[in-house]
Amino acid sequence: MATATEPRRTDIGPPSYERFLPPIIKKNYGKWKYHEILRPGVMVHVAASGDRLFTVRAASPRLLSITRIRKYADFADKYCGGHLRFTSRNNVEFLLTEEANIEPLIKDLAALGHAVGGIGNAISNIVHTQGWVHCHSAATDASGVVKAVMDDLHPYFAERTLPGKLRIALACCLNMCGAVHCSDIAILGIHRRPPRVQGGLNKICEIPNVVASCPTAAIRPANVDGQPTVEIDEDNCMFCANCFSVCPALPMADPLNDGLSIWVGGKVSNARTEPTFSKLAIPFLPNNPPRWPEVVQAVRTIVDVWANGARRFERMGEFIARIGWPRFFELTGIEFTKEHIDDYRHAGLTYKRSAQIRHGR
Amino acid sequence: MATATEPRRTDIGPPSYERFLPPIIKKNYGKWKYHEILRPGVMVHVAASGDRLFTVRAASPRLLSITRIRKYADFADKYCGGHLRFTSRNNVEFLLTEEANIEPLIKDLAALGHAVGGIGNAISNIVHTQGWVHCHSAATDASGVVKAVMDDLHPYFAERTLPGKLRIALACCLNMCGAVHCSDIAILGIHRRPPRVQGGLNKICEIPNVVASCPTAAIRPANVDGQPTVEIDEDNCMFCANCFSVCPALPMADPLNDGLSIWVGGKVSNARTEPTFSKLAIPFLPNNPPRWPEVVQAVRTIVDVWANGARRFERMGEFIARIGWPRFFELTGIEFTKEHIDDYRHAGLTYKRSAQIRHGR
Amino acid sequence: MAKSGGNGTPMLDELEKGPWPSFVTQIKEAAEIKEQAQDLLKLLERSYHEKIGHWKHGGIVGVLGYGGGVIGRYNDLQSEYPSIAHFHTLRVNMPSGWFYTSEALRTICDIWERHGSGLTNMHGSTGDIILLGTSTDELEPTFKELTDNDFDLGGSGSDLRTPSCCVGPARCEWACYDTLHITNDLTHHFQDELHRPAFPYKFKIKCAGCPNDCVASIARADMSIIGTWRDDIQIDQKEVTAAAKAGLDIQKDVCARCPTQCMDWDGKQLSIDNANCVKCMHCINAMPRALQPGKDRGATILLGAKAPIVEGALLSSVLVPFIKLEPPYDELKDLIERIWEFWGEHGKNRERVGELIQRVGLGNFLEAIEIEPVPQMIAHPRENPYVFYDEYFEEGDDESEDDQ
Amino acid sequence: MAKSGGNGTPMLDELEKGPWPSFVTQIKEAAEIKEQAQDLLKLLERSYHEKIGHWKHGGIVGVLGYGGGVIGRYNDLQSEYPSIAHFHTLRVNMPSGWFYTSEALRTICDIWERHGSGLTNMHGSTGDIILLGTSTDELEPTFKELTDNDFDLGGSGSDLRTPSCCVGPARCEWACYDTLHITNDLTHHFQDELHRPAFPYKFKIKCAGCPNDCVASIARADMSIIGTWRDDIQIDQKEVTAAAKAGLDIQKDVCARCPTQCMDWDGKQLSIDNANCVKCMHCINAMPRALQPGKDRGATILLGAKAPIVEGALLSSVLVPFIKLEPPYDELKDLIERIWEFWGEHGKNRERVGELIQRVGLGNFLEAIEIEPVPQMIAHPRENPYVFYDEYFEEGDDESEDDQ
Ligand code: SRM
Ligand code: SRM
Ligand code: SRM
Ligand code: SRM
Ligand code: SF4
Ligand code: SF4
Ligand code: SF4
Ligand code: SF4
Ligand code: SF4
Ligand code: SF4
Ligand code: SF4
Ligand code: SF4
Repeated sequence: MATATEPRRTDIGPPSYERFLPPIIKKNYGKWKYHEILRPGVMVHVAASGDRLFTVRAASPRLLSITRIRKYADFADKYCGGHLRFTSRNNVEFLLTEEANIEPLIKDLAALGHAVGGIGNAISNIVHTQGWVHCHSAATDASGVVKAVMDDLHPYFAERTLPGKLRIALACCLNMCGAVHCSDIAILGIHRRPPRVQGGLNKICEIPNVVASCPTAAIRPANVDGQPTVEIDEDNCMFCANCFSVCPALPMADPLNDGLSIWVGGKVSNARTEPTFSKLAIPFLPNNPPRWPEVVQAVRTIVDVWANGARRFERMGEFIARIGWPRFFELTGIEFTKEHIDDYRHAGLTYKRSAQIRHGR
Repeated sequence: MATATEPRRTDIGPPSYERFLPPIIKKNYGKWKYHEILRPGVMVHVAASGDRLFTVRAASPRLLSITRIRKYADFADKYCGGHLRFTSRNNVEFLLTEEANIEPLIKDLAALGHAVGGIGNAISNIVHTQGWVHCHSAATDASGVVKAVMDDLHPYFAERTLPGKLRIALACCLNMCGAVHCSDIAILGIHRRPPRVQGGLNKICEIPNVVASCPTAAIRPANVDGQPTVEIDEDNCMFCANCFSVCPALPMADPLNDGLSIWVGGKVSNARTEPTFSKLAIPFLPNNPPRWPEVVQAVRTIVDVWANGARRFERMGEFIARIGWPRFFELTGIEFTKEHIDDYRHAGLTYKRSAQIRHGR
Repeated sequence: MAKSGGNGTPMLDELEKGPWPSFVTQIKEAAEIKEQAQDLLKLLERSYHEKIGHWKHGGIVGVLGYGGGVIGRYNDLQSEYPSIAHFHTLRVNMPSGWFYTSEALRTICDIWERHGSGLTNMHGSTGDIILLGTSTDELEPTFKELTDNDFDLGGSGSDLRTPSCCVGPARCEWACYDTLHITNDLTHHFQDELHRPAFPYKFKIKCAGCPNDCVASIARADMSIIGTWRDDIQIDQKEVTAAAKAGLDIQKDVCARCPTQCMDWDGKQLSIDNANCVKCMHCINAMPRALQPGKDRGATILLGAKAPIVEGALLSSVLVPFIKLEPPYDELKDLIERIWEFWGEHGKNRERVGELIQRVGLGNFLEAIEIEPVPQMIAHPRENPYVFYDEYFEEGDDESEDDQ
Repeated sequence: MAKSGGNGTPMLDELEKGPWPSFVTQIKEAAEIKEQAQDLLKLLERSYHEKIGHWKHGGIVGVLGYGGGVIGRYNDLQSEYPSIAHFHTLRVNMPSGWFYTSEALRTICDIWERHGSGLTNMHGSTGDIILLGTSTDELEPTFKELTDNDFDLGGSGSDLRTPSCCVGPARCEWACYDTLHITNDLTHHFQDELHRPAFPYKFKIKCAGCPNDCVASIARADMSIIGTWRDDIQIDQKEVTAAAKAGLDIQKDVCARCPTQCMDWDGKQLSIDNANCVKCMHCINAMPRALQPGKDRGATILLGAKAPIVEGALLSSVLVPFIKLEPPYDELKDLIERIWEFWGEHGKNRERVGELIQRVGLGNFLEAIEIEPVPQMIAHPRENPYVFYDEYFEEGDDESEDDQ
């Protein structure tokens, strides 16, 4: 333990990544020539020097116990000279120089319950958030839905090859910490009941701030039993929860009305088509723990329609652009409703402003 | 002359078009098979019956004296059994059944100063508006600018073949009666001085209406010398003239500040690409009657860049989409300025939201 | 009659030069016979020098019993240009498709020689015959003579404007419905709405026979009726080959330009995946002898276009993806009336129907006019998560019920 | 330590089944050694039954001298789940590129075993190491041990968030600049902004080595730094032929998918009109052995992405089309500071920089941060005619002057 006389260290920033790079990377840093996918979840990067770096990518639940992290460390010691990394989608990657170590590592991972996969034209891990595990704002759990969906999609991670990459993300509320707004498929927790004003609100929140927080002006100052508070014009609420972010005395979570929505066709990369937002596919599915069967089924249906219909390299949004939204709804069997039609700020720009329509069939 | 006892006829609607159709059209109505362009301004439509209808399209200034219309009528009698029509771009079309009449008709038209052309991949007449000839709202003249521009572009109407259609329109103020908002090239009269409040405004306009008419809330009720009136927050005025439409006591026309802007890349047809709005190319050019040389030159430059660079069937907007806006500005030599960047309602959607950029050259 | 032009109008005289027909020549021609045209010429020359117009809003002028059809104008220098002190314009319904006989044209000219400036626009931007400039006391006599000769006024103000259409089946092989008939029929059917402004703002209808949209309806009409078809494009393979031989690069200029890439050309045979064809017309335009629209024809109805004042310009968007259009067009008329009813009730003053839809939301608008939402109406579903749900469950509700 | 799981958590136990690694197993593993994890398991089971979370906002908790880096949480049933009455999260700066040695990982685990729940996220959505759940009085001791071992806290609240980056030159052949170095450098350089919230709202930086954007920077970072190049794509024609032989349909799958159609493949030779290449990466992605980005490399800087609250989500848009990125990155740092300065002065409370730009207009924003407007910044010029001109001429002004 530190003694009291020691000066307190602050503002030191993260440790330099250089301390953690394996020797083969230090040597070939910035000098990689190309890569190849050897099998699901395994790729090799070849350097100008001829050096070969093997990457084995393993699934991770992201929510990890220190016990499990220590296991990763053990594997890294055993096969990779103590080196490993995590990916931007929360998978763990073991960095090998010995091709012969690949098989045993995969076996060890399998024994621990970690499938290897997610590289190339596959479904990788679901970027997700806290849910009922830690967040006050959640309209659904995060880890549980992810587990249920990935159990079902597992072959697309570990075995089957797909037309292109398919990125799924989940956020447990409209704050979208899972940054679901640009995903091939997004699962988004939604509240559907206006905030309920708790007594004593004026003691924890500044009423003018609360009023100002509402983008639709649904919150008005009010006076109840002689106490200043606010009232909600429920017809004008679109459940954004911004008021709750500003003031915890306006909870929105509600077992009867919370649930999930499904979004499709977003992407981030600049490959071929420009980055684009996800679009609403299913406005509402119920919260049905522990396995959220409606969500699992919906995602599976959408994945399969794409997997069977898309051309090589075609992302979800590119596929839908080619076949048209009417056909997307037809193929997935999803009902098209009023909720699908935008009515927010730029709504008019989402209307079909041409006579270019696929008729008939 | 009508006598006073006659009942007054009202609500009779237009005379039926059927009264005016030439016999060959009546016979082949709805049974045309195909058409061919025989030479600039002349096409033939062939019916399933084998009948052939020749159309000779002549330029028109749109602003016509009855003397000239009577001349048209004479030509129609001489060559077309008394039949003719006008087009949606204000050209006049003579409808012939005798191929032999084409040449003499064209000669007669030429003698009268009417070039024949505008069919197919050509520049047709400029859709335009009233300007100083009749409108109270005009920031420029209409007919004069059109005449100057078309004198210059005349070969593109009557002789040269272009990659595709090129549609030019002019409107003399932001009301855009010339519907310039979807044109390959648009010329738009603009005011650049905020409205000047005239004395006695309260006697001809309802002040609350005037205040409400301003989209940027730049108009406030005021009191001057004991009279209710309005005042203008000039910094917030974007010169839309909506207040003037509502209240004539707020004139905007101003010789020092009125002028023209140039827009490009809009289209209406659904062919290939969807209909789209024109985009700002040149924010301001001066009013320089009688020949508006700056405008003529600007339009000519843009037309030539397109004519020399576009692929077959490629409209202006399609051409620019292919080469990119930076290259458009480079090729035309037009300076890119702050004014080109949208800052109105949906501005953010016009920003470049990808890393897809043509670098270098 | 006094002579015009010469040294009196040096700037305008400049505009008599050059190959394009000159409007100045037109005013001068009229000035030969009408004093108003002389004054107009002089006033316009003055505007050219001063770089400013000299017209004032005319307030409400018109003919008895009509609220629209005349644009009132006064010049602001009346003592100097007395013959055009008033200079009102009459908007006159054109015949559908702008077809005329020489006789009809001469009738109009004669009326306008007797009662107006002798100047016209053939035609106005909305499509009307524009009789350009006369005084208040000539309005009734002009109207009388027009109606005696079967012509009637068009719209102005907050009313239906004269519907217009492309040449359609009269001369075009691509017309998918009878644009002239429907335009004439609607214009006659809605006389009252055209002549007596009772809407929140103007309402325009334009009818294009196919997606080429030769009347720019999608940009310029509150209701855009655009012909289209549901079945397969008709292909004459021999003519395709002929077009290729004649120099058309079918792969590059046709197939590669198809917006959905649904065409295939193997050098001999052209095939089209019609299920993915969006009826854009490009391939048909490029090979008029080889391709034709299908046989199961009708139209797409789109709603809401307008110029930018003041929220920005709008294009029309799809309301009915496909409709068969046969006389008496009851379904369409009924639809139009439902739209007007909702707009009349909920539209604000000077709010076009397209703006109303933006304000209340297309979903709510559809509900109000009783049309089912279909995905053809949108470019894509919403990107934001802000759905206004009307109802929610309360504890104690029967959970097995759906949204109640 | 009490045993967890079994019949106590039937719903969660369901989620230990199936092939995907289970977070429930992770909580149970931690529950073997940490009481907090046991309580968490039970509380979560309860949430699964009740379909509602049980966490409350924690107010401001943190470590001395820092304003961010800790997310405060309390459960709303503290008496039933006392060990997680407080359950604050520490956000810890990860090493750039998420590289670790086993030793470093074990150090973190040991610290977290001593001071927290034994649960983590590797990693949070912003990229931090998330140490999930501890009580207020453990914050300082945890911090002390972290800094002793060269780890520091990340951001939360209205501050700079931990910058993150793709694996870049460490393992990727396409990296156009050193993503790891710059990320580490910026994180160190801006310690104060990271630890002491003084911005109007949060600010995120993400660095992607090429336009594939493997850190989703364009969607998730206020400043997105995306590698690119200016010269020609490097082609190895032999490898192109090899790719074709190996089954890649170069015409259909590569050329036809090029967004600007600037590629040409004649069956033997691949040629690229590099002037029209928009560096989308597709062709390079499809043929990693045959094609490489050019040699004149740098990055595009884009600004403004964020999640939807409350005006709708934003993507970043181009601010600097191309910049060379070499240490010490002074030009970039200077730019960042100019942006923060303007934002700090004009941003409203809880207004992200992207929203500020929307509000004041990109043109004005550029002027304020002293960057010249270039057409690369826009998808297209404005469609509406509403330009706010600042100045106008008055009579008597010298007309020969330009806008003064
Ligand atoms: C490891 C990782 C970067 C990191 O620093 O962690 C990474 C690594 C690679 N990416 Fe990525 N990408 C990684 C996240 C992403 C993301 C971000 C995300 O998913 O949130 C994207 C943007 C996704 C999107 O557009 O929505 C991304 C879009 C790409 C693309 C473009 C794919 C496309 O067609 O749109 C490529 C090119 C390709 O795969 O052909 C690519 C290619 C690659 C290559 C082949 C680059 C290389 O030569 O090494 C790397 C391994 C292949 C693979 O398939 O995983 N990477 N890649 C990330 C792995 C996440 C995971 O565990 O699955
Ligand atoms: C006569 C007229 C209709 C009328 O009722 O008056 C007409 C007639 C024809 N149009 Fe049109 N169009 C007419 C205005 C338009 C307009 C409206 C406008 O310009 O305001 C458009 C939409 C323009 C736009 O997109 O901005 C229009 C877009 C087309 C197109 C699509 C061109 C494209 O590639 O985008 C075609 C197809 C073609 O030319 O290949 C077409 C084709 C035709 C054809 C070939 C149709 C036919 O088979 O008869 C007709 C003659 C050819 C020609 O080149 O003029 N017509 N055409 C109009 C002549 C105006 C004029 O005097 O020049
Ligand atoms: C005569 C005509 C221009 C022409 O030279 O052809 C015209 C002339 C006027 N228009 Fe227009 N508009 C004319 C077609 C249009 C069009 C084009 C069209 O109909 O296809 C538009 C754009 C499409 C649309 O409707 O949005 C158009 C959009 C406007 C607007 C803007 C309306 C809006 O909602 O944005 C105004 C302003 C207003 O209504 O207050 C306007 C107002 C006017 C007024 C009445 C001026 C005013 O503020 O009172 C002009 C009278 C001029 C005069 O002195 O004669 N005019 N006006 C056109 C009608 C002739 C006809 O009946 O055939
Ligand atoms: C932990 C984390 C989710 C996760 O499970 O990974 C997270 C968790 C929270 N986010 Fe987030 N955000 C996290 C990444 C994001 C991201 C993604 C990203 O950074 O790439 C976004 C979307 C991108 C963006 O910044 O816009 C994101 C957008 C938000 C927002 C909406 C901000 C906006 O301007 O729209 C809020 C609401 C707010 O700031 O009040 C928010 C607020 C929150 C709060 C603090 C809840 C609150 O209202 O106070 C959450 C605390 C949860 C908890 O109990 O621990 N979080 N948040 C992520 C941070 C971990 C890390 O540091 O590595
Ligand atoms: S998405 Fe919402 S509920 Fe989920 S972690 Fe973020 S703020 Fe919390
Ligand atoms: S949830 Fe959003 S819309 Fe509803 S009251 Fe709160 S801030 Fe307003
Ligand atoms: S565009 Fe403006 S100035 Fe021109 S006619 Fe229309 S309203 Fe008058
Ligand atoms: S011109 Fe437009 S912006 Fe300016 S004061 Fe009038 S209404 Fe307002
Ligand atoms: S819109 Fe179509 S049908 Fe009408 S004239 Fe044009 S091409 Fe022919
Ligand atoms: S009409 Fe248009 S969409 Fe249909 S096949 Fe022809 S080019 Fe393609
Ligand atoms: S963003 Fe580009 S450089 Fe970075 S890992 Fe992905 S492909 Fe490689
Ligand atoms: S990088 Fe993209 S734009 Fe450039 S040539 Fe390759 S596919 Fe085309």
